[in-house]
This record gives sequence, structure tokens and C-alpha cells, in this order.
Amino acid sequence: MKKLATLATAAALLASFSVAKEIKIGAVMPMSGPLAAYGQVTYEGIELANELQPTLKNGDTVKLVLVDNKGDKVETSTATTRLISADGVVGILGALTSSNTAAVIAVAEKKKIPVIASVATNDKLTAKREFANRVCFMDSFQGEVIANYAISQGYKTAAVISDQAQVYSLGLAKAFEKAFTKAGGKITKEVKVTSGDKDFKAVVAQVKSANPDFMFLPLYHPEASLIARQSKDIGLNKPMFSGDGVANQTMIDLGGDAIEGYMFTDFFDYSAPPTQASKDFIAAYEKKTGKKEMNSFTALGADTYNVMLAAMNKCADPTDSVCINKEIKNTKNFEGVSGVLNIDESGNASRSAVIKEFKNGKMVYKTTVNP
Amino acid sequence: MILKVDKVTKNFGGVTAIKETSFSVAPKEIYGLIGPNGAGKTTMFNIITGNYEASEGEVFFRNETLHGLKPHQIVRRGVARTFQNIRLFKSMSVLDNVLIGFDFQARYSFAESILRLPRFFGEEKRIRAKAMEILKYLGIEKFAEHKATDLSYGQQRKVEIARALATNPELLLLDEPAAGMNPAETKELADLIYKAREDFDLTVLLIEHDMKFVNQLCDRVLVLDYGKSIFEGKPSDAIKDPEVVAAYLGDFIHD
Amino acid sequence: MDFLTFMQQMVNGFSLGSMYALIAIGYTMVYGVLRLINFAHGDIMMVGAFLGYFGIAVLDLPFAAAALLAVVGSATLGMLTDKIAYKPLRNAPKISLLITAIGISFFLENAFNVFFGGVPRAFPVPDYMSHILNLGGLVFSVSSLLVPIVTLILLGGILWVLFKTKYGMAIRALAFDVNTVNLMGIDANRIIMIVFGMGSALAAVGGVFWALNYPTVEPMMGVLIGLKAFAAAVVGGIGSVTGAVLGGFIIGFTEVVVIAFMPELGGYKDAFAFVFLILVLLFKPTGILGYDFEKSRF
Amino acid sequence: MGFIIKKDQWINLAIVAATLWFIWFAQTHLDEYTVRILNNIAIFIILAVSYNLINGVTGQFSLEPNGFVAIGAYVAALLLLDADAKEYQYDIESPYPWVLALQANFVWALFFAGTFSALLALALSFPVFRVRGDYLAIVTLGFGFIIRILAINNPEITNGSLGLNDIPEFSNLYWTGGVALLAVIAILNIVDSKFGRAMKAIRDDEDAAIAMGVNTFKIKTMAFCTSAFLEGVGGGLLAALLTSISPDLFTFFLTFQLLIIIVLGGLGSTTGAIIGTVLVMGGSEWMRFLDEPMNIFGIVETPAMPGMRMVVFSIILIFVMLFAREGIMGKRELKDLFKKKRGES
Amino acid sequence: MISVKNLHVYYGLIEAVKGIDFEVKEGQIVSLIGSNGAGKTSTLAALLNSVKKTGEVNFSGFDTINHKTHTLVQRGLALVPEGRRIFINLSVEENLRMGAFNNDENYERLREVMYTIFPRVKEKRNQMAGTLSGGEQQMLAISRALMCEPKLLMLDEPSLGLAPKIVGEVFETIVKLKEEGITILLVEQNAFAALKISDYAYVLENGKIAMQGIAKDMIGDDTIRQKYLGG
Repeated sequence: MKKLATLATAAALLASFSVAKEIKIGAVMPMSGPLAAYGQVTYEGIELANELQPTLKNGDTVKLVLVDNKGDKVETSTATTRLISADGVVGILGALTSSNTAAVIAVAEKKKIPVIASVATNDKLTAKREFANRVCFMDSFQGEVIANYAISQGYKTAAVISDQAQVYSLGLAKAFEKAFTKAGGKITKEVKVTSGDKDFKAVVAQVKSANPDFMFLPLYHPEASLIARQSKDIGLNKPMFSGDGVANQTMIDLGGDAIEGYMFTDFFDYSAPPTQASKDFIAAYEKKTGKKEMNSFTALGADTYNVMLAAMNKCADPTDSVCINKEIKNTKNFEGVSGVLNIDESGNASRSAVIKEFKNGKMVYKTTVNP
Repeated sequence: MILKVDKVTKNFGGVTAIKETSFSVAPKEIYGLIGPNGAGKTTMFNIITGNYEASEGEVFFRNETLHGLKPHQIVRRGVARTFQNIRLFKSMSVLDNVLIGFDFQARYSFAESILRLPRFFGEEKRIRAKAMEILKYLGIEKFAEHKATDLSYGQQRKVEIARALATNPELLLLDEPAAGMNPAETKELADLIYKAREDFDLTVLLIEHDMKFVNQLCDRVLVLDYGKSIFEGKPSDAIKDPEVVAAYLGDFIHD
Repeated sequence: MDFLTFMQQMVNGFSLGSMYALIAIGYTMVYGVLRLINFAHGDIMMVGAFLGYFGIAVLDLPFAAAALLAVVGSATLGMLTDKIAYKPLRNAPKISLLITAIGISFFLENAFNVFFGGVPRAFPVPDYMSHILNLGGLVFSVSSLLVPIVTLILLGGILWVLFKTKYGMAIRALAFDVNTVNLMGIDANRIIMIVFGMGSALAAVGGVFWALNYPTVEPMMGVLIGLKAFAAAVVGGIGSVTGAVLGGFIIGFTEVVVIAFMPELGGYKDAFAFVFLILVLLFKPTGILGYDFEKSRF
Repeated sequence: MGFIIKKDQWINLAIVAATLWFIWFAQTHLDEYTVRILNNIAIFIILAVSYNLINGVTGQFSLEPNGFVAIGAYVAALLLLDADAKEYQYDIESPYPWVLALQANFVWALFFAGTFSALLALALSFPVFRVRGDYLAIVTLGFGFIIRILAINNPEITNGSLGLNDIPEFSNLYWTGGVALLAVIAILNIVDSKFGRAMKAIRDDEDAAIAMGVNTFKIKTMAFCTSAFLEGVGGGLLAALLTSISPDLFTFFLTFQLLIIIVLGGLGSTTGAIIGTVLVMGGSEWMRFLDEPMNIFGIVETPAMPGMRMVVFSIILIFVMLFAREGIMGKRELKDLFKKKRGES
Repeated sequence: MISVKNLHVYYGLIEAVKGIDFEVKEGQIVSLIGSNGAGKTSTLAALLNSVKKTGEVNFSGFDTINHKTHTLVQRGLALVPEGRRIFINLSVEENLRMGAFNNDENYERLREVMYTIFPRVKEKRNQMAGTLSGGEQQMLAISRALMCEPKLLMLDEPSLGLAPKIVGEVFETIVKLKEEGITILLVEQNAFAALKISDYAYVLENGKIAMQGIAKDMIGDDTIRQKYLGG
């Protein structure tokens, strides 16, 4: 035993001389449990970004440490503590949903370790926090974009179907309603569903009887696609609009013909890469997975890593978390995979949104909205 | 009369298990309830103990009605019972089994037990001593720390009786106490019941098929058939009664 | 709400309820013979749906063949779980059995998650199944019309087996007394295995229908559906197959009707199955068509 | 039987002293990750031993702890958050004025968390104990489920699915470990009293217990309320440890986890519940290496398989149940192990 | 018919049967008597291999050691269990059908035979078995066991919990079955009644055979009367 330990110490010493330092970045993601689907897709981007850029400017290697939180808060807190205290990470990426990300931030804030969230869009997430950052836009921005678009198309009344079990959905619904009413529109029907629901026949029947100009569905693709299908089944053919939650291939597979003309906002569109970084990343993605249809969660995941890496590169000591955090908040015109990013003092990203629609089984770019 | 069953009827759905049956048991009497299966004997027990509610009629214990009382309240008034197939608390020691009988006699509160206040220790000591006394009386004190189910059948019966005695009863209901015992054990049990009646001032009401046992022990018997009483009187007269023979005893074994 | 909408809701409820019913039958039968709340049953349904998906999307089988694969595969899996995880525990405390059931459930969910990923996959629905029918204003897809029909046919089949064949008698006999069934010269373990096979096959049918109507398959899909189907089995009276179907319909109708008539309570939809369940149990502690196992055992 | 065998007293005292020393040592000397795990374990010990009281000792197969833990966590969180913090974070709906007014210090917050849970348990026991056995399990499972749905659907109180954040972090090992120690002592004292005996009697044979004059409804309710009280307190500690709670924390997976813990440890054994907690909570952290890439004997390099640890966990769970069907401790306690040794010598 | 050598039965660490030898000859009624806990039921369970045991059990020429209960029943070893254990949620006729589970071809014939032997069972054939009285249930349990045409019929405490009159009827039935040529192993704690109808008897005490002999002689023996028959 003693001998082994000596050997190990020797090896470690050797390594520190011959190779550059290894710096760890943590990722807390739901890789199993009910949220596994999204966690896995997001982590794909983080992992690939790490493979593409495994080293810092100064030659130090960046090692990703992934911990699975099963989508559970106790595990999230424990995992975050482990990353900081046992693995000594300099920054953390994750943890998908706003409520779990809040648990990550709660632990990291005390330890002054920066967190970059990929898709946690809840407005309140970063407020009053010093070390919380994100690369996605906030619900309020997205809601505004959609409301303004709807008004510009001449829609006066809207029905909103939101998912009460998802913070994302409720936040987005609220932001939309606020912006839409302010711009002179009227919400004529509000229905709440629960993620995991499969049967929306009753819901769409209600919407049909309310007869709105426009349907807003701030949902994820499993529910949105079913609602689209089931709406079509009963002859409800109103324009439908969703947030970024539906922007993926599965939505197309699931929705089929029923989502023809269905619109949504997104961070990013693989068919229209906004930056050179996007193009390169998509090429690498295709090479690795054999498919081109990259989810925007994957792009955002990659950007959390890239922003973190860029911030580390800007610091004299790439392990100085406070400096990294400062530099993250100093991200200006960053060419990310998902688009051009600016991160402000409060850690929120200001970035463009794109409006797209589903056409012939593809996501087609319609327009870009800048903040 | 310590127990008075007054015109009790019990219906289960459409079936009448007991029909207008009345009887009384005098203090310190040993009274037998016999009859074929399904005659309503165990049902009668369950009505007295409050497990069933009589459809009609009433049961009086020490001239007070038991109507509306919960089973555990009836036990606390002094009516204890044993079960047809022994039902000891399997995971507990013999002593703990008997201590359950003292449950309502130990006077300390939940808070006192959590905080281990002096009264807890005092009361526990008191009921343990009493429980050991009962075990000694029945000659099974050396098994006090044994798991109840590790004992032999006869000893388990004794534990069950000890447990019933622990509730400090005036009336003891025994449901087929001799079932599954050999003649020697049966005789020992009869002696025990006889003796316990004197030492604990007990009145005993029992169900039994073993006519020899009944004959030996009971002062009076009531024969039930299809929920109706067909005979009440001395057991020696019962076995000569033609109706009882026809309904219950048959002519296969007579000695 | 006009009559047509009302009828439409009824049809929807019938269709949804049928799927719960198909899954509930498996719960009720296994509970009947083993007194086991088979928490893995919902996951067997998930496997059934996945097998259907693999059959069509990977093996390129026609729908009917894929469905057959799902049914046979799930039945085999059901019997296998019995053999590996439940049979060795026949004489163990019931709670140990329950924990292994939870273990099997976790295993299936997580193994599918690790090996096939958690991302929902679109179930390739054949065109003739998603064809929309319009009968005097009532609209539904072929598949949602097919569910209740198949359910009732299968219910008839199960009842025939249970009440007209000697194997069915043995299953009913098992519900009360395992050891005595052995004394009849019957291998009780084999009968129990048949029960698992039948229940799992029905769950697979339910799973495939679920995938047809709400065309996704993912590893966690069995959790909530399974729980609600179990609630359905208890509402109907656990141990009774007809009760399970009845319970399935009741839960299905409740869900649909509540949202249709009281949309503001939509958020409580998932809770309704349980509120209903609690109410039924308080007034009839054994469910609508159930009997008291603890009492009638002897 | 603490008072008969006086010799046991000093053993008990020694165990308490050792525990207290360990809590101090861990809090001051160990790294934060370990302390965090110990905090989790301490809280789950509270939950497990109290759940074991109703489920194992009293034999009432209930599946409700997620509900009571949720109640406790929300009550404590609402009391600990000041009005500003509340007003600020309610996102979906504005909070009711009385929600803003709630305020208490940590001790009272825990006390109310427990009391509120216990009162709810008291109210629930009237309908719940009308049914027995597996039906009881289903009814209580439904209750836990409904509590969570209520939390999601009443954003004016609970902030809906976003949950409550910025809860002051009061919990540390002194609190969690201290409360766990008190909970274990209280439970052991209850089990080793006439109340505990009556609970066990109900588990073994309810009808026979009634025939001994035991008021079974009262005893069951007592066990249920005690259990709910401690689960509520545990929930409060959890809220003050995580500083962030939301309804998705209280799914029936939490109940299943506790059920696994107490059955694995030996249903009915408090010692077993503690051992089970340490094994399950500690083990599932330890098994994280399974999610990572592995080098098997230097021959095969397996890719990272996140989620693998849950697969392995479920397999281990099945195997343990197959080979130790009564759990690790059976119904025995620590002192029974000593006793046996003494008896043999 | 069946011969048993050095049979031990264990429940965990407890030894319930401690090395007994006995045999049942074709066409006889043989009784195992003794009080509760003497090891009678354990012995029967051991014959059917449903408990852990050691020793040799030879049933009409073949060793039962590696067979499961249900195959032994198929081979002609039938048991009427203690407490009758009829399937109360099945009809009377379905109970008989269960008895003939592996005897499809003879089911209808045997059913009629049973109906002749037990006319009261026939009367109630369409009722749920749970509605039968204790005596009727015992008759049904016996006829159910006979449906597989056993070579050896074992009865476990057929008199338990029955009124004396019914006990008489049950024992008369057992004698009738013997006359039909069925070999019977009777386990009873009602020693007197059992000895009255048996050819040969063994007395079990604490898992050991305390005494054996021709039943008639045993009834006549005063010491036995004193000790086991209660005077």
C-alpha cells in the first residue's frame, strides 16, 4: 500500500513537470430520471465543445467532470458540493431546469464559483446573485418577441396553453401575456396542462370553442406536438406559436403533418448557422454523430463551455474563479455556437432570437429579432 | 348475574347467525357454549367483546349495557378473551406478550416515555413484576425472555391465557381452549381453569367441542344450533338430551 | 357545452380509459395471485411500447408483426421477472417482494435510459392508424377507435380463460390459497408465471396503443401511466379483472371530463385519479367490485 | 429495557458521546463534500427512523412521507424567508399577504414544520385508518401525490413549480446530526415503552391487540403523528440545507427511497433504518464512479455511461432482497446483538 | 405403499421431526396420532417434499426425494390438508375440477362417483364452496383429493373444529373409502376416534415415535388409554 502511494506521488510529480496543468470544469446535468432526455442532449454539446477545445491558451488541459443529479434537488446540491470541494472545479455548467439550477447556484454562490446555465430562462434566476450567468435569453424577452410578432401579424385574441409543472412554461406564458395585453391584444383562453400528459383532446376542444386568432403554446415538444396533432384531429387550425422548447427534430418526428406552419422562437437554427463557430461546430457534430440536425440545447450546452473557456483564457490565473466570473460577465460580441452573445453585469445574456416555422418536416428560418 | 345476554339476534346480510338468544352467567360460574359448527358460538363471543354489533338485543355486563362500547373499552371493563387458533404476538417475547395486557394499566404518558421520567420507570417496574407473577402462576416464567412462537403448543396456550389474565378480567371468554391438545394437556388445562377461577375470582365462558372437557369443567352449558338455543342446563343432562344428540353429538363416539 | 362536444368527450374518455384498463388488468391479476403491487408493471408496458418501436423503426417490420413482437417480448420479460425476482421470494415477507418490484422498475427505467437514451422517440404510426374518422361530427383516429374494441375483446378473452378453463380456475384458486393449489398436483409457480405472461402481454398491447395515440416512446413513460392504471385497478376492486376494466374507464372518464367541464381544475388532473381512489376506498374499502382478501382468506 | 440492565446505560451514554464527538469532528475537520453527504445522511436518518415507526414498528404500510416532508419543508421555508425575499421571488403569482407575514426563527420554524405535519397526520388518520394493509398504502400514496399537485397549483403560497429559493442556510451538522440523535433516542424510547409494545402488537396481530384492551386507533394515530412530526422537522432541515425547494423534490421517488432504506436495513429495526440510510445515501454517492469512463483491468476502456449507477443500484437492491429477505438487521436492534453474544457466552 | 426411514424435518434451526420410521401398507388405514406440535403435520409436509427434510421416503417403489409437491401428487399421493382449505371462491364443482387438474379424461366419471359417495356435495354443486358448512367442506375436501385417483390418501386432522356428530360422519366416510380399496394415512389428535377405525397406529411425541402397534390392541391397552386417550 505504502509503495503504491509513493508510486502515485511520484507519477503525479512527474506529470506536473512534464505536462501542463489540468483544470476541471464541472457539469451538473440530469442524465437519468425524468429529465434525462434534455440533460443528455445538452451535455452532448458540452462534451463536444470540450473535445474540440480541450486546452487553454497557456496549454493547460481542461477536464470536464460530469455529475448526474437525476433531476433531483438533494442530488443537485450534493453533486455541486462535490464538484467544488472534492474535484476543485473552477466553474460549473448546468443544471438544465431553472429550479435545479437555482440549487446549483445556491451552493456555488457561497464558494464564489461561477455557474453558467444553458437553458434556464426564468427571469429571477440570476437576480441578487453574483456568480450566476447564462447563455440563453430570459422568458420575458422571448415572450415579448412572440407577442410583438403576433400583433404585427394582426392577431388580436390569443389562447395560451401552459405547463404548470414547468417553470419555463409558466414564466414564458406570463411574459407573453403581459407583452401581448400591453400591445393591445386580448387573452381569451388560458389552459394549464401538466408535462407527461398525453391526452389533450379536452383541452383543444375548449380552445376551439373559444375561437382565438392565435394559439400560444409555451411547452416542450412532447406536449406541443400532441396538442398540434390533436388540434388537427378536431379541425382546429389556428396559427400556433411556441418558445424554444419545441425547437428540435423530435418535434418534427412527433408532429408530422400536424405541425405544418407551426412557428416558434429559437436561439439557433442548425440550417442557418449564425457564426463561423456554429459552422465548425455543426461540422464536428455531424462528423461525430453522423447527423446534421443539431438541437439548440446542444448548441447552448456548447456555448456554456465556450464562454467559460474564453473567460478562463482572459484571466492570468485560469483557476481564479472570481476573475473567471468577472470575465464571463464581460463577454461581449462573443461568437458562440448558438449565435452572438453578450453577457451583462447581472449575468444575463443579451442575444438574438430567431423566429422559425416548421415546413415540410424541416425548421425554416423566418426572421431574426434582436434585443 | 355478571353477564346477561338479552334476546340477541345477529344477521349477516340475509343470513341469521344468532336468533333471539338469551342467557345469563353468574359470578364465578364456568359456563359452556357448545353446538355444531356455524351454530353462532364464535359470533356470540364477538358480540360480547364488541367486535360485532348485535342486530337486535343487548348484552349487559355487571348490569351495565355494553352497547356502543368499542372492543378495547369492553376489555378495560373486565372482559378478556382468547382466540380459537392461538394468536400471540409473533415477534415479541413471552413477557412482552403479557405486558400488552397491562397496556392500559400502566399509567404514564407518551411524553414521559420519550423523556424517560421517573414515573415511566416506576410503572414499568410495577407491571413487569405483575406480569412475572402471572407467568409464575402458570409455571412458564422461565420462558419470559423467549420468543412466544418458539414455545410448544401447550405453553403457547398458557401464554395466551396469561395475556388475558393480565388485563385483570372478571369475565374470561375462552374459544376452544382445548383444541389441539392431547388428553393429558387437556386435563392440565381444565385444572388450571378451575384453579384460576378461585385465585382470580373469574367467571368463565367457554366454547368447546371436547365434551369430556366440558363435562368435567362446566357448571352449565348452552347448546346452540343454527343460531338458536336448544338446551340450557347441566352438561351431564345435555349429553342425554335427544335433541342435543341429534343436532350435535351424534352417535359415533359416546364415552 | 353542446351535446356533440359532450359525446366527443365521452369517446375520448372511453379511449383513454381503455388504455388504463389494459394495464390495470395486469396489476389486478398479479395482485390477485401474489398480493404484490407490481410496481414494475408500468415499465413492462414501456418495454412493450419500445419493442413496438424497434420492430417498426429498426427491424422494418409491418405494424402487426411489430405489435406481435411487443406482446411476445413483454410477456417473456414479465415471466422472466417473475422467475428471477419474485419466485425466489414466494415465502418471504410481502414487503421484500415489493422492494424487488421497485428494483425491477428502477432497473428497466435506468437500463433503457443508459442504453437507448432518454430522448423521446417518435413512434412511427402507420398511416391507416392515424387516419381520422368523422362520424356525424365525432372525430377520432382509427387507433383511438380500435383501443376500446380491442380492450373489450381482450377482456372477453381473459374472462373466458378465467371462468371457463381449468387454468383460469387454478388462477382464481391461487388467489386464495397457493399451497393447496400445489396439493391438486398443479405447479402453482407455472400458473403464476402464466399470470405474469398474460398481464404483461396486455400491458404491451396497452403500451403499443399508447404509442399509437400519443406517438412517443421514452424510458420513463410507464411511471405515471402505471401509477394511474394501478389506481384504476384499486378503484375497480383489486383482484377483479372486470373491476380493473371498469376502474380504467372511470379514471379515464374522470380525467377527460374534469378538464372538459372544469378547465380551471386542469392542473389537478393527475390528482383526480387519486382523489377518486381515496373516496371510493373510504366508502367501499375493497373497491367497487373487489372482495376483502384479508377477511375472506378464511 | 434500559432500566433493568444497568450495564446498558453506560454503553448508551458512550454511543451518544461518540456521536456528538463525531458530529463536532466532522463539522470542523472534514471537507465540505463529506459534510454535505453527512448532512444528507443525518436528515435521511430522521426521515427513515420516523417512517420506520409507522411502517416497520406499527406495521401500517403507508407510503406518505414525501407528503409530510414537503409540508415540513414548505412551512419551514415560508417561516424562514423574510417578507422581502418572498415578495421578490414569487414569480408566477403574487403571494397572499399572510404568506408574506409568516416569520419565525429556526427553532420555531422546525417546530412548526413538525407540528403542522403532525396536525395534518392527525386529521388524515381518521379516514386513512379506516382501511388496512395494501389499501392503506394506496391511499397514503395518493395523499403524497396530492400534496405535490397542491404545491404546484397554489403558486400564491408555494411559488408553484419554481419553488422557494434563498432560504437561509441554517442547517449544519450540529443541527441535522443533533436532531437526528434526538429523533433516534426519542424513537427508541417510544419503541421501548408500552406505546412501542402496543405498536408492535398491532403489527403482529391487530385483533389480538384489541382483545388486550389496546386502543389500536389511538396507538396507530400516535405513531402516524409522531412519524409525521419528525418527517416535517426533517423536511424543514432539508429546506434549510438545500436553501432551495420545489415540488419536484417531493415525488414518490422520495418515498420509495425511504422505503428501500428501511426494508434494506430491516423493517421494524431502528438500527436497521440507520444502517440502511448510510448504505443507500453513502452508497449512491460512492457509486458515482460507475457513471464515469472506466478502465477494466487496463484492457477495456468503457465509455462514460451516466445513469449506470442507478442500473447497478437497482441490481444490487434486487440481489440484497433475494438473499437477505428480512433486511440486514431483521427486526433486531443494536442491543439485541450484544445480548445474543452475552447469552451465548 | 409408502415406507419412511429416518425422517428428519427442519424449520430453520428447529428440528420438528427427529428421525422417524413408519410404513403404510396397501389397503390399510394407518394413523399418526399425537398432540399439536408433535410433528404430525410436518411429517405429512415432508412426505410431499414441501419442507426441508432428510431421510428416505419410498412411495410404491420410487424415491420421492427429488420431486416437487405437485409431481408427487400427480404420482398418486394426495393430501386433505388441515383446516380443509377448499377454494371458497370457486363453486363446489370447480373445486372438484381442480382436484382433477391432471386427470382430464376421467374427470366426468370421477365427478359422478363422488356425487354418489357424497350426495350432499352433489346437492350443492353449483354453490360457492365458501357457503358450505364445516362438515360439507370436509366432504368436499376429501372428494377433491380423490379426484386425482390417488394411490395413497392422506388426511390431516379431519376432525379438527368439527362437532362430534360431524366427526362421526367424517370417520364413517373414511372407513367407507377404505372399503372402496383406498389406502389411507390418517393424522389425528383425536386419538380415540382415529384408533377406532385404524388398522395400525403410530404415536408421535416431540418429533419421535413414542409407540406403535395394531390399533385395536392399543385401545385395549390400559396404559395407553391412560396416557394418550384420556382414560
